[in-house]
Amino acid sequence: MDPSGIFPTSYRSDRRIIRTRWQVLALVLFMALLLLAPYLVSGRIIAILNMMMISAVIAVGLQICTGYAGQINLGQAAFMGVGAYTASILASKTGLTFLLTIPLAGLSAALFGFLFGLTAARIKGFYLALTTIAAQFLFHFAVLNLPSTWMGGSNGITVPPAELFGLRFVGETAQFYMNFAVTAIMVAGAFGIVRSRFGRAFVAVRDDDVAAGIMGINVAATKANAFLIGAFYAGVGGALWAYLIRFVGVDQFTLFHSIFFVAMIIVGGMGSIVGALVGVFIIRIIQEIIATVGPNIAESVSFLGGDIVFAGMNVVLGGVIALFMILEPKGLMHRWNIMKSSYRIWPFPY
Amino acid sequence: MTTNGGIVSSPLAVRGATLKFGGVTALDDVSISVNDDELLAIIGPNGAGKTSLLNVTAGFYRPQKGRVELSGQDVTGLRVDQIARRGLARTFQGTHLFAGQTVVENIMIGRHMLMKSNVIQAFFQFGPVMREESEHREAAEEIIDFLEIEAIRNRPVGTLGYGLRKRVDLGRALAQEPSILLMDEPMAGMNSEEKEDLARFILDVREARKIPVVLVEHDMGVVMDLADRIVVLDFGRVIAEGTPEEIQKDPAVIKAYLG
Amino acid sequence: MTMLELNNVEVTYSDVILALKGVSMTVSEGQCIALLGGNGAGKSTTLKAISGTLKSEDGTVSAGSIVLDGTPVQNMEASEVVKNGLIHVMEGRRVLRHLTSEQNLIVGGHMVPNSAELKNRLDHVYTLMPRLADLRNRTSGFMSGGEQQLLLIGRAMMAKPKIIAIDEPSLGLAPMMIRDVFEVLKQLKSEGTTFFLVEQNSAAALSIADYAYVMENGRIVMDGPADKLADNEDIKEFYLGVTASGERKSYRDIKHYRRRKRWLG
Amino acid sequence: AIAVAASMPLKAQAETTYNLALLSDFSGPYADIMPVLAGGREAVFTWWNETRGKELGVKLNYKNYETRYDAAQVASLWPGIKSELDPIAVVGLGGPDVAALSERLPEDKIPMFMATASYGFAWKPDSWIFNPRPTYSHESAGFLNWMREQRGGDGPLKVAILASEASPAYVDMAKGLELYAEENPEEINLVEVIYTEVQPTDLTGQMRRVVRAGAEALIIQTNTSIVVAAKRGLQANGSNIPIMMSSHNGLPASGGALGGLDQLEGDFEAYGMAIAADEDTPARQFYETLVADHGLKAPWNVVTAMGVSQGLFVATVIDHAIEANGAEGLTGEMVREALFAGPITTEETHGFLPSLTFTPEAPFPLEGLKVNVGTVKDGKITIEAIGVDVPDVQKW
Amino acid sequence: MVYFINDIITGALIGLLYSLVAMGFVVIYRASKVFNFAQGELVIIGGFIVWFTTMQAGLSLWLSIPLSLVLAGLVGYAIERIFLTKLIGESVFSMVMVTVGLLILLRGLVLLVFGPAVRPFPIIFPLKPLFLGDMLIPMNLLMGGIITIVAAVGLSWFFNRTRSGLRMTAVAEDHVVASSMGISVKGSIAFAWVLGAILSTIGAMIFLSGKSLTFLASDIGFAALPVALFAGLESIGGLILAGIIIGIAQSLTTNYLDPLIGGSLGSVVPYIIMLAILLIRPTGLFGWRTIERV
Ligand SMILES: Nc1ncnc2c1ncn2[C@@H]1O[C@H](COP(=O)(O)OP(=O)(O)OP(=O)(O)O)[C@@H](O)[C@H]1O
Ligand SMILES: Nc1ncnc2c1ncn2[C@@H]1O[C@H](COP(=O)(O)OP(=O)(O)OP(=O)(O)O)[C@@H](O)[C@H]1O
Ligand SMILES: [Mg+2]
Ligand SMILES: [Mg+2]
Repeated sequence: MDPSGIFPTSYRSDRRIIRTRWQVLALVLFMALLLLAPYLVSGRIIAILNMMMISAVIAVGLQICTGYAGQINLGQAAFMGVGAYTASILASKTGLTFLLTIPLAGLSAALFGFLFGLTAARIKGFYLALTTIAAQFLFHFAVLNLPSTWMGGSNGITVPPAELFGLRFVGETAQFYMNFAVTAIMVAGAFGIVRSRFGRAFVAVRDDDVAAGIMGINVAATKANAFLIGAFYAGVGGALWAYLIRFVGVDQFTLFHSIFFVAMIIVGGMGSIVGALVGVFIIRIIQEIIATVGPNIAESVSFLGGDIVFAGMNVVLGGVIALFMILEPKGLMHRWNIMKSSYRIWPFPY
Repeated sequence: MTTNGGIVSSPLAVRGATLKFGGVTALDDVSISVNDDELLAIIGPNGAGKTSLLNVTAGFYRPQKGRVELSGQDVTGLRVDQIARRGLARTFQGTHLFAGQTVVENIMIGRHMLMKSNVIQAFFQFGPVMREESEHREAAEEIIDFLEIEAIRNRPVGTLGYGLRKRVDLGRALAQEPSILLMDEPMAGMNSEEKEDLARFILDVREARKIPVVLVEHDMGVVMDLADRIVVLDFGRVIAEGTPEEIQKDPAVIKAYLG
Repeated sequence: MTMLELNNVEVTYSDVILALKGVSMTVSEGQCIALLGGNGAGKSTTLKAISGTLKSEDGTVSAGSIVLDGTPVQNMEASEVVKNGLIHVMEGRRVLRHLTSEQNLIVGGHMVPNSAELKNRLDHVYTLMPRLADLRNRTSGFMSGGEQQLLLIGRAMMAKPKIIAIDEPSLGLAPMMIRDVFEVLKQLKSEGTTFFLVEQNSAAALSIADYAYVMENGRIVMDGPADKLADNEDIKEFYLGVTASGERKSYRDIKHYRRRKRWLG
Repeated sequence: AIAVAASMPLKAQAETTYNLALLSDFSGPYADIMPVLAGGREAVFTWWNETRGKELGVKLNYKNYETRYDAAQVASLWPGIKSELDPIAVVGLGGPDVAALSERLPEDKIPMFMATASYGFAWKPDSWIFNPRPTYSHESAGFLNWMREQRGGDGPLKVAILASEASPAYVDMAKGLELYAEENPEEINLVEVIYTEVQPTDLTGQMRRVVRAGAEALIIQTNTSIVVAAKRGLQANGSNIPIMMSSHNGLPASGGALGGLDQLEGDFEAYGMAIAADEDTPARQFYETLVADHGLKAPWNVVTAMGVSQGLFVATVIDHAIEANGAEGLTGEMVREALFAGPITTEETHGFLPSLTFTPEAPFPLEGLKVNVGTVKDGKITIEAIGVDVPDVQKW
Repeated sequence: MVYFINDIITGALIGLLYSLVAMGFVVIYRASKVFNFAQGELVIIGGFIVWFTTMQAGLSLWLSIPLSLVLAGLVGYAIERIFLTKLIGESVFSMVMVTVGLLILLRGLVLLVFGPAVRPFPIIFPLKPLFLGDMLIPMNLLMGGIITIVAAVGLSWFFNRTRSGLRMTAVAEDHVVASSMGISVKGSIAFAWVLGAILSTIGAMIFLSGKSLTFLASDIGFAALPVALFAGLESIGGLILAGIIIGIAQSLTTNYLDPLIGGSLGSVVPYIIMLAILLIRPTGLFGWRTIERV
């Protein structure tokens, strides 16, 4: 962002996300580092990155639906599940390439999301938030009770590895590149959407849907679209998940997972794509730290007993999330923006 | 007068609109019609039904009886956004701005319905999207210059004083490039200097854009000076209609409103 | 004795935007002071700073002191400030939308000990503003702008505060209504209520105010007895909308250039 | 975080050491049994190191990993486990481990050994994940046949199942038995299949249906809470239809939750593993030695038994692998081969497990399956039957 | 036929239990506009308090029950103090999101403090059901139902008729306005949480009496949710009707439909009903209509 006194000269430049040469450089370096990561860090870290990228895609979708369009959504994990199942079924039954299954997974999830989006035309606020929980339960019920030949029922579905020109995407490194590519596209796309007329329509509907309507925005359609896009992202994320784990079962997409996605965007900050990414990073890293240092603590202070230690770990996780929400209810991005704007007017507060 | 299908039709006409809320009769068989390039003022005591009338024309309320016509075609019962797309824009009594958004963004939202790009293009940020964005951004900036709010261009609207919000509200309505503009108490909460500015904007709008304006306002000074014609509502019925001079003299109006 | 005193009050929103820059005022008991100023001058902010409602907008009194009837109230919980005898009628017609007009009034008088007294106050309000009596069972959220405005004033009266800080009471009121409302205010004033009046309808404001302050982007730029200000050139031109020579000028023939305010050379 | 993990010193060095990764759930749904189970399996490895290990000059190191019973966690832990530990075998716990690793282990050529019974959805050939016990449906089928013989007479046994859709695993248990009943109508008549929540509000109504259907046995392999609710429901209906439980929700656990074993008088637990009763069995004796000489702290109950038998299962397989390939350069693949090479006799597992003969067809033994039946007699857990034959159950 | 009626009665009573738990949601919402996602966790905590005072401290029921309610109230108060007070003045949304954090945190705490073991829950209501001819009605549900109805009547009187009730309604309407009228938002929210925690504890007693206690018990929170929405988040009286309807529907589904489809439609049926109702009445049967005014 520009320092005090520097102003954009063209609307295009004004729209740009990255402004200064330094920012470009930083971004390039960051990307390069990520791309080289498999050669720089251990497989464990790559595995963590894989999880983060998948969560990122899903959280970004949720950010668009909830953070931008203001449609609180506690069904994101279910939408993810729909995507994961679609990809798995297509891949295992029709052997379709992941280049197709991933977008198709997105689409089918989008359809499912759209159905719930339609209710948003009438149902608002908390009522809506809580109806999205129904998505969760209905999905669970459907998977288990539809003929098991359809969605594997209680058996779940085993997924063949993603392949491209005979190259099999197994092992964290290969999957890393696959996830990286998809995530990069999806995140870039998200920036595109939120900065387009659609992004503005979403925000308008969020801030004041009456006024939005009178501005010529079709409120019902916009809300439905928000769900559609959010679910599409979830679906794509689900597909990536399916190819990563290569086995999908209904218990991988529970309400609790949905709640965690919500927690992620809150911690990062509502209404900001970067916020979603930050949130994913923070919460995932906490979980991983817990999972990593847990055993060691358990061993070093064995008199405590593993159960105490790990239960304590969960408290830490919940505590940190709650703490974030208390200290920074508007999320980290909010704090950052404040710092930014004070930098922009510095040193002339008057 | 634009003629469509031979019949002479005005840009906006409300015919015999009746609007009830349970016991309350907000509008009782109200008919108004606006002529091209005219500034029609609607006045009346508090709770007379002025805002309700605007709401009916904008499609926000559905009248139990009567119809609303935009340049000849019946728009009664259409959704608000459909009516907006037919060229009707309004400003609000008490602001309904998108508080979190900056002034520019608010005005850009006003242009949403004029933009064409689809989600796929937006996702991949094709050339056309960028071009469209820049074009419309340019239009938005013109409005900003016109309303002399450059200074607060990038301020979140929620952080603005009441008066400035009203100005942004007007800007947002203009951004829709309407063929008719409804304003609900635009002058409320301004000191006379600012009223003068806003009055000037309204005059300029009519000069530049030649669009008819319906103005609801309680400041008689403004109304009497700006209006070509005045309709007076009381308890949901039209009690008088005419030029400012006539209205000022009308005993019924004096009794019900001016005092 | 002084009822309310502001010393070099500075208000910052979201840690960056400096909205008030060293504002000092004094309101003595039973007095009515008017605060005039252009849009975004900081009038409402001043009131919010006094009544402690800044926090909800992420604002704080970052410097200076506000003393209400002997107790410092800067950055105090709004509800505590009220207990010190100040009621703030906020801008933006914030009625309790799902409650009826009467319930709104009762909430206003919720601190009244016995219901007999409450009844009296209700009647008092209804006699001063008969319009509210007609609307008593109307869901306040559905009332018209002006009706809501009236309700807010009524609600403030219910609390019988020592001092009412009121933000643009005439906003959206019809001419007759404005006259009535100001009658009501005069009435209350005569009953000994102190007023801190933010008003754009300067003529009306100055007519009841004893003393007035003029504010421009966060600073007091002028103050003096109401009548003195009333015949100050600039006030006339910018706030009362009359030319130096006294007659109202028509909005039709406004010159297309921006005037400069003399006191901000 | 990783630095910490990598710098984790493994336990004292020995001639040749091999690593085992122990997946555990100290903070998820199985947190309640985890400490005891962990104690059990760890004690066995200590015992093995101090006895067999010494002779063979081999030491087994192990490290616990917390999975929170979450597949995502397992998946993101695994690569770390592999690079940090390079284990020759994984000691798994439950569904999420299977879900996350079933496709991964074949790639990495490392076998995983579970403690519990298996599931229909894991029933695939060429698996790298192995259970010492057949599916829950096998176990219930075995039990029911035994019960039918006890009852005598012909005509099928009237049976009800209480399952839950909360987890696909629970559904799987029911589905398997449903299929078995379908195919053997002369043996089992499934009169009621009831689905409920994992913490039911009230089962009086459902239990009345069971009673009216004249059920002779009620199968509950899901969880303790459901057993408790069902028991109360039966009591309300003044009925004492025997309930059959599994190991993870067995008599001690459910009795405890009901506030006394006496409430379960005449109910059963049945599974392909030693029953932790007071009788002096070889299993009991081995447990005592573990407590006496190898620092086992857990009490003598089914969960400990589960841990110990899992430990023995793993240790014995590795033992075989060493015998076949020598102490040096043992790999996960060799361990897996050793499993198919020869049976794991019940002597080797000190009677904790029946003799197990694995084939590549299934992740669990298919021939010579046996279950043990425990019950409550005058307030005490006693062994009712040992080595009850399990019929062949079709894959579902 | 008898059995059919019996199923209806039992269903209705279970529904009333849902109503009671839902009342926790509604009371908190009604007095602070905060929707508490951690309601189910409050139920477990209440449960563990009861378990502790009886099974651990070994107090007699007459002592332990009132004591538990007091303790529960304190817990509710503590939660409000620690997590919500600081947020007063912030947007309501952020408060709601804190309850999401609470949900995760409380689960951990329960695990840490009480351990994961499945605990026997004291027998608070007689196990022996009430026999009406061939019908049998579980005592805990029956008495629970009565308690629920009493509580609902009392609370809706409090909120709709008393002045303190009106104060809290004002807070729920608009925190800023309320405090600018001298109403202590803090107080109102604190009261709400104390009440919410107490109700959850009573719920836990009815729900778990004579059964077992684990953190699975929190699921009842989500089982009760449809009842709250069905009734409308502001309506306490409505909960009774909503609970009975949903309870009956669920019981009939589990007893007559599930056997046919061989699944547990019963557990989702409340959500289906809820969706249907909300599509017809977007704010539940008796919830406040959304006021849109321009
Ligand atoms: N949605 C509604 N439900 C019930 N009554 C309504 C509704 N909208 C308006 N009213 C009533 O209709 C009458 C007219 O309202 P309206 O807002 O049109 O008055 P107005 O002329 O705009 O007054 P003001 O000048 O104060 O804005 C008022 O008495 C109001 O209470
Ligand atoms: N919540 C807020 N965050 C940031 N800045 C704010 C906020 N509210 C007001 N401001 C700024 O503080 C200044 C004073 O605002 P204030 O509302 O007091 O003006 P005002 O005098 O009341 O104007 P008006 O007469 O239009 O109401 C304005 O420049 C405004 O932009
Ligand atoms: Mg109006
Ligand atoms: Mg103001």
